[in-house]
Amino acid sequence: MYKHPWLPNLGLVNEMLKEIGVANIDELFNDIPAEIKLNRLLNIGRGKPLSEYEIEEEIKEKVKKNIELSAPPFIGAGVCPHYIPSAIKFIISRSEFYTSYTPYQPEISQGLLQALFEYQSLVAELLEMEVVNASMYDWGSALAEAVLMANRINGKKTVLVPENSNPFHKEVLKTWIQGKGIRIKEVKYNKNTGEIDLEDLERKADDDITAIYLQQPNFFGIFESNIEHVIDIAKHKKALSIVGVNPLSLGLIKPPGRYDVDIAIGDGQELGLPLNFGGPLMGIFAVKWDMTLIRQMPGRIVGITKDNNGNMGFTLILQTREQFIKREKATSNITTNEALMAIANAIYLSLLGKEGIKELAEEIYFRSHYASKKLTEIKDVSNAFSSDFFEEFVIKFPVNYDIISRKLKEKRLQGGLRLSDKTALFCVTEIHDKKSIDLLASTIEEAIKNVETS
Amino acid sequence: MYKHPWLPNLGLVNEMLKEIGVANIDELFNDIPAEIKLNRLLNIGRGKPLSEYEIEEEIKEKVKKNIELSAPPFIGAGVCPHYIPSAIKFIISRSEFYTSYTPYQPEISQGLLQALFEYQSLVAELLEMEVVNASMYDWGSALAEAVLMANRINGKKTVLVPENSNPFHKEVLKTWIQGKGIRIKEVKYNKNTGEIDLEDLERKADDDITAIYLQQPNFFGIFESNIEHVIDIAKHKKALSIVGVNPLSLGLIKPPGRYDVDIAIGDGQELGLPLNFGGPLMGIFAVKWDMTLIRQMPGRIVGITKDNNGNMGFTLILQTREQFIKREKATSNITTNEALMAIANAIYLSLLGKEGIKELAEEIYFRSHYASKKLTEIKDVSNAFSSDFFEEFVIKFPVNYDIISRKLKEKRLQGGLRLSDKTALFCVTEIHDKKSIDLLASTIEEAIKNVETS
Amino acid sequence: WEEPLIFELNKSNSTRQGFLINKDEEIRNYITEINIPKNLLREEVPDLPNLSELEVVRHFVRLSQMSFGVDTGMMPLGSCTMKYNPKIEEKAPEVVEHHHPLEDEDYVQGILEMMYELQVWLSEITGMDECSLQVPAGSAGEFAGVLMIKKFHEEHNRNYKDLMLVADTAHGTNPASAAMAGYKVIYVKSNKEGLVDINILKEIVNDKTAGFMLTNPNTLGLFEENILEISKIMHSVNAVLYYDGANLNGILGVARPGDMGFDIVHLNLHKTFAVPHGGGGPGAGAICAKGELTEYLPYPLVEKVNGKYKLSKIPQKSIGKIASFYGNVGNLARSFAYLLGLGPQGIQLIGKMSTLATNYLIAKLKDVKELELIAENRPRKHEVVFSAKPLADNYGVTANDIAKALLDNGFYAPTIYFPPIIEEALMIEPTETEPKETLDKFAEVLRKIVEMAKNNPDQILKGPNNTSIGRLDQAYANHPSSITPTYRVLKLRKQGKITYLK
Amino acid sequence: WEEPLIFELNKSNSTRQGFLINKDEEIRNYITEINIPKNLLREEVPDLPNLSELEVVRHFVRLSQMSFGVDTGMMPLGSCTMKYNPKIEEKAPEVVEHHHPLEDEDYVQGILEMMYELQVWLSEITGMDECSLQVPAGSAGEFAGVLMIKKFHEEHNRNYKDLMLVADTAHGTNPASAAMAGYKVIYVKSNKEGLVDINILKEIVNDKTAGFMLTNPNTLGLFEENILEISKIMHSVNAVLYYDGANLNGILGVARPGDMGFDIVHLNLHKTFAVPHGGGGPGAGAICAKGELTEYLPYPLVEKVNGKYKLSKIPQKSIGKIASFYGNVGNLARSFAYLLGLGPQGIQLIGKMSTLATNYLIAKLKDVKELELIAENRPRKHEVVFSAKPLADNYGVTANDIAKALLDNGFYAPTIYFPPIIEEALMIEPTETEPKETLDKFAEVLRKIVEMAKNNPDQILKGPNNTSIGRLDQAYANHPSSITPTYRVLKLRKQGKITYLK
Repeated sequence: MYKHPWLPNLGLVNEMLKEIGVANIDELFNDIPAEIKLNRLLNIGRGKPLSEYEIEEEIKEKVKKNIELSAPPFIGAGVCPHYIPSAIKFIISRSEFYTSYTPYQPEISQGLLQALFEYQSLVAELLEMEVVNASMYDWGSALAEAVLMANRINGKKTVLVPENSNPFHKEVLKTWIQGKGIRIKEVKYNKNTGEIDLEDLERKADDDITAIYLQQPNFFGIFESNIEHVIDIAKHKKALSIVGVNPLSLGLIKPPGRYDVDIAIGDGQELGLPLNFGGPLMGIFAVKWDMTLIRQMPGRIVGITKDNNGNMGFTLILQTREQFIKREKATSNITTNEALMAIANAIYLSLLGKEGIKELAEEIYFRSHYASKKLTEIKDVSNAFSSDFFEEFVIKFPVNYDIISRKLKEKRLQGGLRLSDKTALFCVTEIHDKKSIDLLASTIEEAIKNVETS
Repeated sequence: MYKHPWLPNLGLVNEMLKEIGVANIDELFNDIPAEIKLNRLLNIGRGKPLSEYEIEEEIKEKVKKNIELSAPPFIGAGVCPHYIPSAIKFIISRSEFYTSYTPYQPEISQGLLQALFEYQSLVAELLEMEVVNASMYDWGSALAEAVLMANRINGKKTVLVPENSNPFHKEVLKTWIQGKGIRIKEVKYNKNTGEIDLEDLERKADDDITAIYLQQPNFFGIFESNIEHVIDIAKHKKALSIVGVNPLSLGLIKPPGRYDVDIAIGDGQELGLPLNFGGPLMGIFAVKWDMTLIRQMPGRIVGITKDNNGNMGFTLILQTREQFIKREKATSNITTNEALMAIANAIYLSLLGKEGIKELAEEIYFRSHYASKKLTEIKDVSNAFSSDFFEEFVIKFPVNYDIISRKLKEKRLQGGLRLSDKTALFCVTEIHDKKSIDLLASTIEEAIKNVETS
Repeated sequence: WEEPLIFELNKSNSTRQGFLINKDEEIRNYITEINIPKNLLREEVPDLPNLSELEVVRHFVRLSQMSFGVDTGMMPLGSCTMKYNPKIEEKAPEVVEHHHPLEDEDYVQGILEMMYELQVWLSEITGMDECSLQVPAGSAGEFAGVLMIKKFHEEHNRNYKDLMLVADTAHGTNPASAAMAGYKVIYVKSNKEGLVDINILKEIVNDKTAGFMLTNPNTLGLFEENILEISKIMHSVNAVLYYDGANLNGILGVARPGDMGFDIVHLNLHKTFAVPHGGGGPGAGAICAKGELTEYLPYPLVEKVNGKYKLSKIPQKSIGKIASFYGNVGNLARSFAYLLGLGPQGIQLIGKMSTLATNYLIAKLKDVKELELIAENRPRKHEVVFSAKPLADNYGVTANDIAKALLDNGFYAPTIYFPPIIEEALMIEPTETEPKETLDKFAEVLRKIVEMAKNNPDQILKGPNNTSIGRLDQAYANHPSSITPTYRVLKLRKQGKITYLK
Repeated sequence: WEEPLIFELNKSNSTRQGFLINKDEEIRNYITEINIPKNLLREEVPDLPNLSELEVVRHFVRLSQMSFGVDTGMMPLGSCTMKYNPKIEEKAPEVVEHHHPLEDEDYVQGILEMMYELQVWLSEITGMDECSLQVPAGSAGEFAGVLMIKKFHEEHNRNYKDLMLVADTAHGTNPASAAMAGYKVIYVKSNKEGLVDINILKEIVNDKTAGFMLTNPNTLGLFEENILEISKIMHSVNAVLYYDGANLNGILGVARPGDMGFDIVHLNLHKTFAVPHGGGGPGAGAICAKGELTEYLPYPLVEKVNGKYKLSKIPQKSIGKIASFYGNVGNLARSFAYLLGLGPQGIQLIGKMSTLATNYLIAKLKDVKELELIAENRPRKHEVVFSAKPLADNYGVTANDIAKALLDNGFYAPTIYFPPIIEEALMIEPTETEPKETLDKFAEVLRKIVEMAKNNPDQILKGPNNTSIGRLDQAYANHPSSITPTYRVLKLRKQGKITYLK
């Protein structure tokens, strides 16, 4: 091969070898023992370098093998479809952001650093917490890092996790804490309201708990109305309080900072990111103004500083916590994070503004309640829980949900997440229009009727 | 309406009015007679300002009302589908190019000026002509401006245009020259070869001809093999020679500069632009190194200069020809042109390089000949002309072409341009794969058989 | 910094290519030869650069960084309406991108519906009966309009009408367009208030008058308040009143050319309707007409026939086609999205808010005596023209110098030396999309520059200093011995193959 | 220039909003109330800025202009593999963008097929049996790998194995990951040649050794030529040999970790497989294993069952899930496109051409005595580490100063002070995508900087001068009295509501 668009020096090999003073490229690999040299082509791709045109055809083919739904998916479980303003993709596609890397050299990366500082600051306002890092991978890993952090601080080994928190996050938590021997103790929830069972929580909150986790709204979309109580228990037991939040819900409800929680986590996916089949997502991680918490916080943080002329500037701060200085004593191993997604979040929040976030949260509230109402107007269909909810909600059906799923598939609809034989968790946002919701409801009604009449 | 994303000052009206010293905005319109004030809402759009989400839905709806073809269209007539490298859209979407305007202030627009200078220079190499302007609207208007220019130079009133040149361009020419009273005299072509009829040309080339136009390859995709002769006639008659070229064909064939033509024109659409339903296109306009021609050339030109420190820089040159200085004595009224498309052309040619343009032209040659061969292998189907061709070619069918069109429509294919009851002009490029071409041929064969058996 | 010419990047002259050609081996086995006559073959490959994808991308990204657009800062270019271009517009070209202009109409109903709706909306906005979207830019629209006037008179056997009136404040394109259509141009002088002088007009107008090309508000930003009388005067001699839409932004939603008596209107969609200007283009336009004149519009227009959209409407006496196909449809799509986003309530605010911005800027600068205003008590619409003559006369600092000083302060410059009736003109159009904060900053910077011009003129005369290059030599650029319009000329000159341009 | 904080743009504090919320009136008529318990409602709206779309776009465009990426210039950051990211990759996320991770598998066969192919290709490339794409970045891959090692030993009742060996040249993430999994970390010293000291290794290794985390070529760019012996040593005590894929680029297509005896491999797709680094992320990763260890991979993997792709493969003893769903699929798509573009012939050239570039750069600098090389006769692979100790000792110009001087010359800086075993380290990775011309320029600039350091050190110590800001004060940034991680802290401090951080 004598030319390839991504390999500019193929025609200069001899010239470069001459400068080096060797006869061929293989000589540069003389230190690799012969028995482990490959000496054959790798069996990858399509047998030859594809032209851009052919790559695009392959991509189109993959797109075609997917099925385009007739309405946005009615499934959430922490990752929900939203409208993404065009300005976001436009900005994060700018080369200077997109093809840059962690701003190790702050003087040449002031724009990137400022953008990340603004992300931290915007989320801080949303949460009413003082310190936010410049991202974790996702909500799941943010939860895991929060628990590992609690363990670093108080050395205790049990974390209380409610059964009504997101099971996908719990799976991640379980994986991440296994090395440190931390145990998860699950806390029951009230089967009527869907909220956490405070009695069970109190019962399980012994002296070995390192942290108590609570999700607001919880996995069922239900608002937890006793957060103060939970935080009190944590304080009483000298455990850290960790609250997971849906950031968009904060347009309506009280932010974690108002409850004096130690650590707030969440996912920035709902702040301007596409679904991406589950990744990249965007882990939010915040702590309150407390040195112990800040010093033990994982991840990168940008702060304000001054240059040698006294001008305000930005730089990475608290780097002594990080692996490239502290190695095995670091607060976390995270280096590559989700910085570009953090910038996307910053743009989204800037576009929304004070009023926009409230309007959007209201719109989601209205639409999800409309959908819930339409579904529960169907005979024998009901809400699984009595407490109020946001965006996501659990519906109970008179027939097996698999039957409903099959029917929805005929119409190229994606229904909610199956939770049990007869319950499913639905997600409805501002991009589900009345027509789509009505179609969902009528299709489900039809599926149920079919069972009854057959 | 108290807020809109594109109107930042809606909340500041009173404050701003106060500074001005008037009570309300209407006062600023006191000079408009009451009887011509509108005093009602305009009936446009959807009755209210749409959110971005709703605009996008409207766009999607329009996309859906179009029909996606099962293969790229086999129709050309001067606008042909090609693969567009991703880097092009990426670069021309950069705000600094995209939202800028004619570089009236060269010091702050050096990048834009250099990009346009490079466009001029790259096309100059392709054409082997010395001077290229920074774009006309399209081939049609470039042809018109070339004829108007000839008329300005020699004052004569007849232009010779071959019947085998693009009729769409001719329509534009006809419109543009009507004000100046210039007449078009059409020159016949040889019905066997498809090339221009030299005898007819000589016959018609009287002393009143201002210019002779020739298209290479011509509208039928046929190579004209006697360009020298045509140029000679023009010189002999003291008329200007104008040659229209398909820029991609110049990867294979001799450029107009080698024939010493006065003006070369063409369309940059085939150099990296989408079909765009016919616009924006990109008019190429070049002249040889001759002061009379350059001084009478329409459009903007960027040239090299120096700054006050002797550094090389770029600026608009020869502006004294332009309307904003010369008003009614300007060489043309053109101001807004197709600058961004010119940059796209520059990127395309830079990516292709010396070898790439040859390889691409060859690939197009091979594929169009393959398609021609597959079609003429069908019983009673033949090439309309005997001379060799590039990209486009005329096929003669034994049945009415409408019947074939209807059949192609069943398969969501777009066939060639109907030229007469039984002939059509097809276009085949590097993005028509063998499968699509074979499908075209088999569908046409089927259509013909259906007629024969019915 | 400085970026080499693209021809000079590959110093090692090695084989590189920025994208691979997809070659079909099967087809190449089938068609094995190229049969082009030998004498037609290209002998030398074109001298294009050989570059990897990285080199091309990096080169143009760097060039872009040496440019300035609305997304980087305010561009107060008068009469250019450099408003913000909403990013959602960039989704709109998806409607048209992959469709060929000659496709079967059944394949492109979405495009045609969009064009149809736009035709209707633009007619409503201008108060005209019909709009054609044929014209790829403003001056092409003017040209089409003038050709319509010409043909209109010809059809009525008024070939003796060979004079086109143009206001002396008009854009240079107006006389240029009129001349291209074969008209003799007569300039109509403005009065002291910067408006068409009705008395002069009455004197000039006669049977030979074919039409009057006017923009209203005019290029001073002033509304021609006698427009109804002007219209009457023109129509009394069967002349056509032509509206140059370049300045429509300042009255959008407030008043319509059709209601003022105009017969033909052209629109610059890249100005008024937010199509990005693309470094000089592509733009998009429309040409609209009222009454009988609609029969002369360039074809084809979209019409709705039995629920289907067709490109079949060809006005009876159409002047023909202005563009090879149907105008810059890709950009029409952007304006379509823009208008959807405005809606009836939004569009009526464009004229108001842009006019508010202009007058606010004037108010912020009213005590700067060195920036003179004609008819200073009249409200402006979309733009304002200051004269910097006092600075030029007293301190030697010209409008051009002020422009360069603005570049040094993070702003693009206004249009300068236009319209020609104002000496040392600074023509400023803020548009409705610039936040008040930016207008304040602009006024403050302009004030600072005026002060500096008085106290330290030398510093301004040396500018710009913050740009990627210093002030450029226009004489060198245009001199027959040094003029260099392409790299080819540079090479040939070095090789001694071409010399002085003659 | 300087751009205000986004909170300080709307100085007039007026109502603005960057995009409108689409409100469904019908639904709002149907659901009229919000029934959230009062005590839960937010009392004060969050203090977000109110801005128009223009202000937000312009702000971030300006910020971007104060940043530096591969598209603007060479980024020789050692061990970061800042190669060019082909633009075609940006089409690839279309495959995944609009799909929810929990959609019915029948809806996402295209995505799953792509993931499946990538699993297979990455196994082939690394010489491993199976790859999981779960891990969103490199360090998450390491962590997963270490957890696999831990569980592997637990399943074999080797809980006593609590020591993890890490080379002293290893990335800081290796010990951090090992510690997160609960291991005690033992550093393995390098010998004078910059390679793992086999004798020391033999002494250290014992029954408690759980594994050895190694990168090969190591962070000095040197290939561990005794890798087969190292592998034998580790396997003799049932320890696992772990491959850190951060440095794979230099041997890609030339040799495979699997063939060297490694049991587990993690890959950084954003390094080796051209996913853009996005200002710090998102990246993408893979974690691969051989033989029995494949049973411990994080789930789920994609498998093909009766011609249908399913996310159903859960390795028997899987450590669990690392990410909430399936890793950064959007970026996997980019690597998929990249690998298609390389093909078998292209990928084998990556290791060769990147190694060629490194050694070429060394050759161009070999006579610069102030840049010292360990084991100078050994060829480097993907990167090279120079020591600027002579400059620091003799002229007071440190690696950090040289880094800043490079910024002033249009280049990003190398990784500095890493690996820690090299004093005043400059770790340079040119990658295969930088044209020779750029390498020449880089060598020339570095040479010039060294000369300047000797002749005029003060000028370098004052740098950088061409960047948007001067050298930054790290002490101020981190001091408990001035540390400011958010705008909220700035405000609260001004209001006296928070003080010294304790």
